[in-house]
Formats: sequence, structure tokens, C-alpha cells
Amino acid sequence: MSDVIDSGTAQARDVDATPSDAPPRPTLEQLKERKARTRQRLETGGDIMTISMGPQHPSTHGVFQMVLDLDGEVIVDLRPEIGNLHRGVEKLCEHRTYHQIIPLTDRLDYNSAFAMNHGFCEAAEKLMGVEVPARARYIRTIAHELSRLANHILWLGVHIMDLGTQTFFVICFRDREYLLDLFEMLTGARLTHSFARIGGVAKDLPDGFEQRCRKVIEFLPKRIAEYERIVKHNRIYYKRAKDVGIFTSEDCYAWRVTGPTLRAAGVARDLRKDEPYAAYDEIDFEVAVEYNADVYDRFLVRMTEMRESCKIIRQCLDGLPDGPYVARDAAHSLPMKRDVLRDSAAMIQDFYQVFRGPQAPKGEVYRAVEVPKGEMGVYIRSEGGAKPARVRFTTPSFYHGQAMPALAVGEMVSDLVAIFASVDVVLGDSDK
Amino acid sequence: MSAARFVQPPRPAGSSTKRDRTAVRAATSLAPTLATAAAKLRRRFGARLLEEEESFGELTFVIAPGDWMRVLAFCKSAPDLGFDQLDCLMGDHLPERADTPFAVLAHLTSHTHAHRLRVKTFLPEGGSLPTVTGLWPSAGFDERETWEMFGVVFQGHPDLRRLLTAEDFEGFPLRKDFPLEGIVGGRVRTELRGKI
Amino acid sequence: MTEKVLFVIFAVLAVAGGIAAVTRRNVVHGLLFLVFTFLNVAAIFFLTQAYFLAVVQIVVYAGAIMVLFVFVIMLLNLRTFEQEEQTHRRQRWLALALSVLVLAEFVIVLAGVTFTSARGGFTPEAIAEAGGGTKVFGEALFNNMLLPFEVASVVLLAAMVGAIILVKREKTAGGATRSWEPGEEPTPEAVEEEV
Amino acid sequence: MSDPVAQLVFLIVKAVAMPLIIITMVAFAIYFERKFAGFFQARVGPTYLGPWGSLQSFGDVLKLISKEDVIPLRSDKSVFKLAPYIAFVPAFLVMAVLPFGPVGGEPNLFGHRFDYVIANFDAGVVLFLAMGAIAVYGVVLAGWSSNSNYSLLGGLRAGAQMISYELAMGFSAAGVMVMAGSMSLVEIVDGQKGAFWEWYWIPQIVGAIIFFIASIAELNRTPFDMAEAEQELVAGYLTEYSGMRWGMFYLAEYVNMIVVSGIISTLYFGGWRAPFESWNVIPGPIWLFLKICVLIFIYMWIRWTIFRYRYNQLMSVGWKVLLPLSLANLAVTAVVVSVVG
Repeated sequence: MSDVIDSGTAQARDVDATPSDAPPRPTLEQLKERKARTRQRLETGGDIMTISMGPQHPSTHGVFQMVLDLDGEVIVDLRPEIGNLHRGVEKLCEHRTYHQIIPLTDRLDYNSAFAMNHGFCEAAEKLMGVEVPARARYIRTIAHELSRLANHILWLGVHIMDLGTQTFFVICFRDREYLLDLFEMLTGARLTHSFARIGGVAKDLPDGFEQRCRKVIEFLPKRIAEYERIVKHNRIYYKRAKDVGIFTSEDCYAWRVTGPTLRAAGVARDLRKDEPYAAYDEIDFEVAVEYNADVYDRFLVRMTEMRESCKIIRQCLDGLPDGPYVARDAAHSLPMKRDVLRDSAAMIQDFYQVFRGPQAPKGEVYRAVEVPKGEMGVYIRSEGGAKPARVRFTTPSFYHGQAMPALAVGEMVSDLVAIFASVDVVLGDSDK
Repeated sequence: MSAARFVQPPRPAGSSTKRDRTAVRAATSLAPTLATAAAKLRRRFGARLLEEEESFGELTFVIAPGDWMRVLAFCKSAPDLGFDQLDCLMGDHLPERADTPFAVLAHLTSHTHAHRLRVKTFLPEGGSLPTVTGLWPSAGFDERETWEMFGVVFQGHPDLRRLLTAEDFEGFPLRKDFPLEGIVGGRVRTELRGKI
Repeated sequence: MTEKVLFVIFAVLAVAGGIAAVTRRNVVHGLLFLVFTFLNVAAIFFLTQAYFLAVVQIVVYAGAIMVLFVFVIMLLNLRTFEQEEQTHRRQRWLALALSVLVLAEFVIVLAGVTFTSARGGFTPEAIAEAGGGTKVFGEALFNNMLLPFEVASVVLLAAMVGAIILVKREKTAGGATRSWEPGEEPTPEAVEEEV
Repeated sequence: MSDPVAQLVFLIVKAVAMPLIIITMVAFAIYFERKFAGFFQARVGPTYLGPWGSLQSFGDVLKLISKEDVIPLRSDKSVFKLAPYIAFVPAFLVMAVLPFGPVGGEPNLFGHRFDYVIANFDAGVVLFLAMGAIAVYGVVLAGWSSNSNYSLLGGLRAGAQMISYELAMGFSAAGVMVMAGSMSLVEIVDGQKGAFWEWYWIPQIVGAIIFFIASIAELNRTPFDMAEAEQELVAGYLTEYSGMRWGMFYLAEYVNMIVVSGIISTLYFGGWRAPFESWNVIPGPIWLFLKICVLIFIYMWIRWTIFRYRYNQLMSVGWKVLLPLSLANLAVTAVVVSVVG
């Protein structure tokens, strides 16, 4: 893989370097005024044409359905419909042990599967009071940020393709491949990793992973600069994205839109900082914030986040502590595999965990983590024993899809695809 | 109230983000702002807050269904509480509670004060609650899901239809007595399309 | 000889297209037949070696105007057309009278004209000598008949302005209720009173 | 063999050969489009059929012909069937007036004069515009007759877009007509005697750029592919088409591309003339072919690199930028030509 990376076409060129005469930040009132301007288009009146966009449509990113009422090309009303991919994950969770739930969470947001594993494990650990060892926290942080990178790169390709450039999609896929290769090396799977475990992770870092990972994160910022060179200063992209789909911070709170969309509205809200988990409170990174609350700024936020992710991974690799990669907690965690093969106590623990499951105390917890698409909350109510009594995944896409009418009414059909892509909805995440 | 948060600049780089791990991990005591908020709620509603539970660093208030709208509206509008975001509204089924087996939980988040609160109410079979879509529009899908999964009706909801299951699905799948396997309803009855 | 045969073919097709255009119930089909007629007329112009006129016939009639026509038909509901047909019953007789009048006009004009005189001095040789059909056409339009040309353009402009005013709708507020609009937020006062 | 008979034979030969040549060019244009797309996207493109996959297009056509032809139940069936032909035929007609070599002059073939044009008549440029106007019908009627909302939106977009850009196209071509003093493509090429700096693209640079941009819109290609914007309208006016009916629209698109490239080469880049007079030993058709290839490559390059405009931006570009510019270009050209000579 290394030779492929080295022969890449990326040039180490810093594109943006924030200009000193940055435009003044708009206030909330100004943003509302800008948004009201798109709504004015609604006052033309006229005949309404109803179109069902989806469930099978090239740019609904799955089986999302939007029933549009159009006046010409302007969207007058929009009714989002979800559920075409409903698999009853929450019901299944009530009949599985905590360990068995982890593979189910993979299938929520399959573009950032590890982040979903991680969110569930954080909640379960909070319920069971498991202390995660330092090395496991660092490995989790690395994997979490890798999944954020993979998700954002895929997002970028798809977003740009929705605006009409197919070539860029392939470029993004090419770079996502390096990340998936890393995941394959780390977890054995490219998409659905099931890598997190209660109290740690499934495996230690494999040999050679660190060098390979370092190569990728040295190389990715150059690629990100290349993306920006292609997209950020592209005049058509600017015209298509600037002041389109404005969603102010107040709108975001009201519709529970989180993640990059909220940060593009000028709110420095990031659960990695605000309610830190894994190793995020031991690492320096910045929260990406932009202030114009439009599609263009959501793009900028994600670009900055990708750079920050590389930074986080580098720090994690630098400061990777030694020690066990899963908690030595016989009641709740699986043992390390190498101990199972040597140590009879560990083997008994393994049997116990696999056949009976972790014994959780009675109680209810809610834990939210910052997954690439926004905030994912996991609610677990336990009545004791190995199976939860109720699990609820508060997934970001669920709410992002719901907010589509507030985002897109008054805009045009062509903007709708840009806006829908910009809030990043994945249907596995939304339909549960 | 959100404007204060809005103009807040991003945290400067390098400002010490390293916290005392033990303090974060232990997290048994409530955040000071949340303590103030809880005190204010108690002062405002007194005995109407039926139960109060504090566990895992989270605060839960149990209220009567009749107080649902009142308490949540207060939580949103009172400056010290400032719960401007409804993180999640969900249902639960506890068959061991014979009279009021259904629970509806609202997880509230405040961007102003960065604290969370859980408000819970118990309902009998066939019970109903007022909708909170007027307070937080994001409750729309949540309430639809709670209705289809548990059969809890939300009065005044603008569009209370099935959300995740097919429109001709029968039964409430997340109730404990709903079987995990087998076919219950859900057969395609095209004459019902668009009517349910 | 070939020319005459071709002329007859195109003329018959043009007339057939014209008849089909007025007899079709489906307005779009009728318009398509009208375009067909225009194309046949253009073909006849080609036969007379009036290339420029033929091409302009296609551009103006078959191209620009008809596309606008098709637009109008598509954006209106076809059913409303059928209803309007019923409401304008009385105009039928007026239309019949007018068409008889126009037909009489045509007959009178055509009766006094022979084809040699209609062609006038513009034989193919004369046109070629004067520098091609386009040039002759342009000189006739912009020198000899400038006044009628300008009058016609002013009339068309007036019609265009009138059409725009007619089409422009009164501003109405967008749809009254939207499915996604949340219910009213209770005012703090109302909440206070309840407690 | 007397001269009129020879001319008739030549005419038949040209009229039969030209469409065949164009269809072959279309097949390879599609192949190269896919190869270029692969090149731009770091993949290989078609490889299986024929050497380097070069026969892929023929295989595709066979596949399309053998596919089921689905006609929507509630479509307007006669119009639905007619639309592909309306889109397909006009492009070929324009080739009749496109000169691909010297016209007139001394006998050059078996003692007879072989004109490198099918029909030389004095309104060639206007015929090109007229056929563009007719081709709109194919798209608009396809959109309307499918009885699908996406198709209708696509058809309407295509119609409005083609009409708007045809104006700018016509006015920028008028600049060339004024300079050449003729509407005949043959005489326009005659006006561009000499090496490449004497062609019309230097005095008419504004017109050439406008014409090129407008031609992209006319061809419905990115960044102006509103009519079939895949991410917005599924496939626009083509949504309900399948099999060879769809294939005919697809082929028509490429025929149009070849024709428009030929017209641009003729109007601005000296048609069949060589860039240097001494290079005229290589026959004209080859030069024209090369110019067409270069222009097609530029079209493909643009398609695979640029974003799509939004619909209202497209219209404002057409009406507020290109149209006034082309009018100004025409006015300046007319003044200069009448003053200078």
C-alpha cells in the first residue's frame, strides 16, 4: 500500500491559510434574514405539482423518501418518509446480551460503524461501571477518528456528485480505500467492524499498523488540501452552495440537528470536548466552527474536522500507552484472547461472558457520543442480568431527515439534493 | 438564550483541555448548573414532581401525565433551566407495573448550560399525552415512533401516522408481549395505502 | 416535372396536416400536425429555391412559436380546455361567419393573380444576379418595406407586453398549512395560569 | 458520363456515406467518452470487446436493440414513439450543409468536379439553428408524453434552456456571418483563407466563446445538463425510456456533438483548412476530422470535471450574460465591418 500512497498525485500545498481579512461573522438575525429571503420565493403562488422523490432515487442516499410539492422548481412543501429500511434493531436488542448487541450497532450507520459500536459500549460501560484501560481508550479514539475520516470522505464524494461531478466521487473513493484498508488490518472487516467491546476493544493493534496508519495520516491532509483546491474555490460550487439551506443555531436546537450542521451555524458544540469519552480529554484538538450556516460552511466544517482527525490520530499514536486492551473486569468484559489460551481463569471468564453475558446492574443510563454525523445517544434500561430491558438509539440521521422541510422549503429542486447531502443522512442510521 | 452560546468563539487551541480523569469518571455528583435547575424545578412544581432519581450522574424527574406539557414548557422557557434541545423522546413498556405499564421519557439538553435532564411519566393502557411538537419540532418523529411502537397517543400531533413500520402493520412491536418472531399483520393490503 | 410532383406531394401533406390540426381532440396532437404543416410549407419554399425563407419558416414558426405553444398547452390542464370548448358555444357561429369571410378574401385575391405574376421579376437568374436570396430578401424588408416592418414590430411588442400583464398573477401567500409545521407553542402566560 | 449525371452519382454517394461515417464516429465517440471518463477517474473504462474494448459501443447497441421496449401504460403512446426520431433526424440534416473540403473550382475527380459538401445553399448557418429548434421537440415531447413528473420537469427544463441558448448562439454566429458577408458555410470557409491566425476565431473570440458555451447548453452536457440531471430528476426526459428508444436519444446526443463541433470548426476555426497553408497537401476532410476530435475532447473534458449549474443560474447566465455579450459582439462587428470594409 505504501508505494501506492507515495506515488499519489497530491502536492503538499497549503490552499486556504485563513485570510487575515476574513469576512465579519453574521449575527443570528442576519442569518434569519437571509433564510427569510429564500422563503419569499414561496409567495408567488401557482399550480402545485407533487413529486415523490425516493425511495428509489439517485440522490436520496438510500431509501429515504421525500414527497415534494413544487411550484415550478421551488419547493413549497416537503414531507419526509422513512422506515423503508427498518429492521427493528431496538426490539432485537431486548433479546440479546450486551455483547451480542455490538454487531447490531454496526448496521446503524454503516459508514462509520465503529463510532456506533463505540457509542453503545460507552453507554453500557457507564451502566456497568467498567473502567476502560488507557490503551483501549487510545485505540478506540484512533478507530473512531478513522471512521470519521472514512465517513467524511464518502460524504464529500457523494455531496459533490449530487452537484454534478462524478469524477470527484471516484477520487474520494480512492482515498477512502486507504482508510478501509486500515480498518481491514485493524479489525478484519472493511465496513461492519464490531470492533469495540465492553471495557475495551476486540484486539490489540496488529503489527505494522502504526507505521501504516502514520503514512495514511501524513498523506491525507495533502489530499484534503487537494479536495479544497478542487472544490472550495470552484466558482460553480460556491454559487451552488453559498447561502443555500441556511439553518441557524436556533433551528438546529429546535429540530435536534447536531454535528457539522450545528457547528456550521456557529455553535462550538462537540461532545468530544463537552462530554469527553475515550481519550479525547487527553488530546489537543480544535472544534471546527463556521458561521454562515449554509451548505458551503458545512463543507468547510467537515474539511477542518478531517484535518483535526488526522491530528488526533497522530497524537494517539504518539502517546499510545502500554497495558491491556480490554478491562480486567470478570463480571462485564470478555478477556483478552491471549489470556484465554493460557489462563484457566480467563477461559472460565470467556465461557461465562459468551454463554451468560455481562451482569449489568439495575438502572437506566443515557450516554451521547459525537459520531461523524452528529450526536448519537444511547439509552439503556436494565433490570439486571445479561440483556437490557430497553435500548433506544437516538441516531442523528433520524432527526436530520425529519428536519428536511425546515431546511429545504423555499429552495429549488437542485438545491434540495445539495442540502440533503449536506446534512448527511444515512438510512441505516435513520430507520434503525 | 441561545444567542449567548452562538457568539461564543471556538475554544483556542492548546488551552488546557486535559481534565482530571478521576473527576470526570467518578461523576457521581451533579453538575452545579443542573443542581440549580433541579432546585428551581422543585420550587416551581413541588409535590407535582412525583419521584426524583439521581443515578450515574443523571437526574430523572417522574411527573404525572397531566403535568407533561407544563413541566416541559417550563424546562424550555425558564432561563436557569434553558433546555433548548429535546435530545430524545421515547417510550418504554414495563409490564410489571400493572396499572401504568407505559413510560414516556424525554431527554432534554441545554446548550446554554451544557446539562441534561430526564423527565418521565407513566401512562395506563390507552393513555395519551399532549404533543410537545410546539416546543421542539424534533419531537414529531419521536412521537410518531412512540405511538406506533407502544400505542401511546399524542394529542394534537400534526401528523400521527406510522413512521418506521408499513402503514398496514398490526400491533405495537416494542411492547414486551409482542413476539420476536412470526408474522403479525404486515401483510400488504393495498386498499389501505395512504389511508392509515 | 420532378418539381411539380414534389410540389403536389408537399401541398397535399400540408393541407392534410392542416385539416388534422383542427380536427384532433388532443391539443398536443393538433399542434404537432400544425408543425407538420409548417414543415411541408417550408419544403415547398425549398422547391421554389427560396432557401432563406424556408429556413426562416422553420426557425420562426416550427421552432420558436410552436415551442412556446407546446409549453402553454403542457402547463395548462387539458381538461380545462375541453370545458372551455363547451362554454364558448355561441362563438361558433361568429367563427363560421368569419371563416367564410376570410375564405372569400383569399378567393378574390387569388383569382386576380397568376403564378407568373406572383413570382414577379424575381426569377432565379435575377436573384442570383442580385447577390442571392438572402440579400434580396433583406433589401426588400429593410429598404422598400421598412415602414410596414416597423409597424408590425410595434404591434407585436404591444401584444407581448399585454401577454405578460395578463399572465402575471396576483401575489398570494404560499400554502396555508403545511404538514410539517409544528403546533402552536404555548405562551408562558398560559402555562403560568394552569399551575 | 456527363457532368449532371456525375453530380447526381456523387450526391448519392455523399448522402449515403456521410451518415455511415457519422454513425461510426458516434460509436467511437461513445467509446472514447468512456475511456476518457476512466482516465479522469483513475480507472480503465471498457476493456473486453475488441482491442482495448474499442467495439464496446457496437455491443451496447446490440444489447439495446435486444432489450425489452417498455412503454408506460398511461403515456401518450404515439408521441412517445415519435419523440426519439424527432430528436435523432435533425442532427443529420445539418451535415448536409457542412463543407468538408473545397467546393467549386476545377474538375478534380475523374474529370468531374467533386464538391466536398452535400448541399451548398446560402442559409447554412440558419439551417443549423432551425434544426436545433426542431430537435427541441424531441426532448420536450419525450418529457410530456411519458406522463411522468420527472420527465415533464426534464422536458420543460430542456425546452426553456435550448430556446434561451439558441438566441445567444444565433447572435454570436451572426458576427461571423457579418464578417463573411454570407450565411453559406461554404463561403464562410472561403472567407477564412490562410493560416490559423487569419481565421475568424481571433476577431470573433468573444463570439466563439459564447457559441461554445451555448453549444454545451444546446447539447445538454455538464455543466448545463439540466434536462437529465441524474441527481435531481433521475434521468429527466429519458426517465421512462428504455431499450433502443433510449438508445436513439443517446446516439442523437453524440451526433449532435459531432455536428456542433463541425459547425464550430467551420465558423471559427477555418473548417477544413490546414493551420498553415503549406500543410494543405493533407486533404481537407482530415483537418476537419481532427478539429472535430479536439472539440469533442474538450466537451468530454468539461463534462467530467465541472459541477452542474442550478436551473435559475443557468437561465440567468444565458439571458443576463451571454445574450447581451453576443449582441454587443454583433454590434461591434457590424460597425467595424462597415467602417473598415
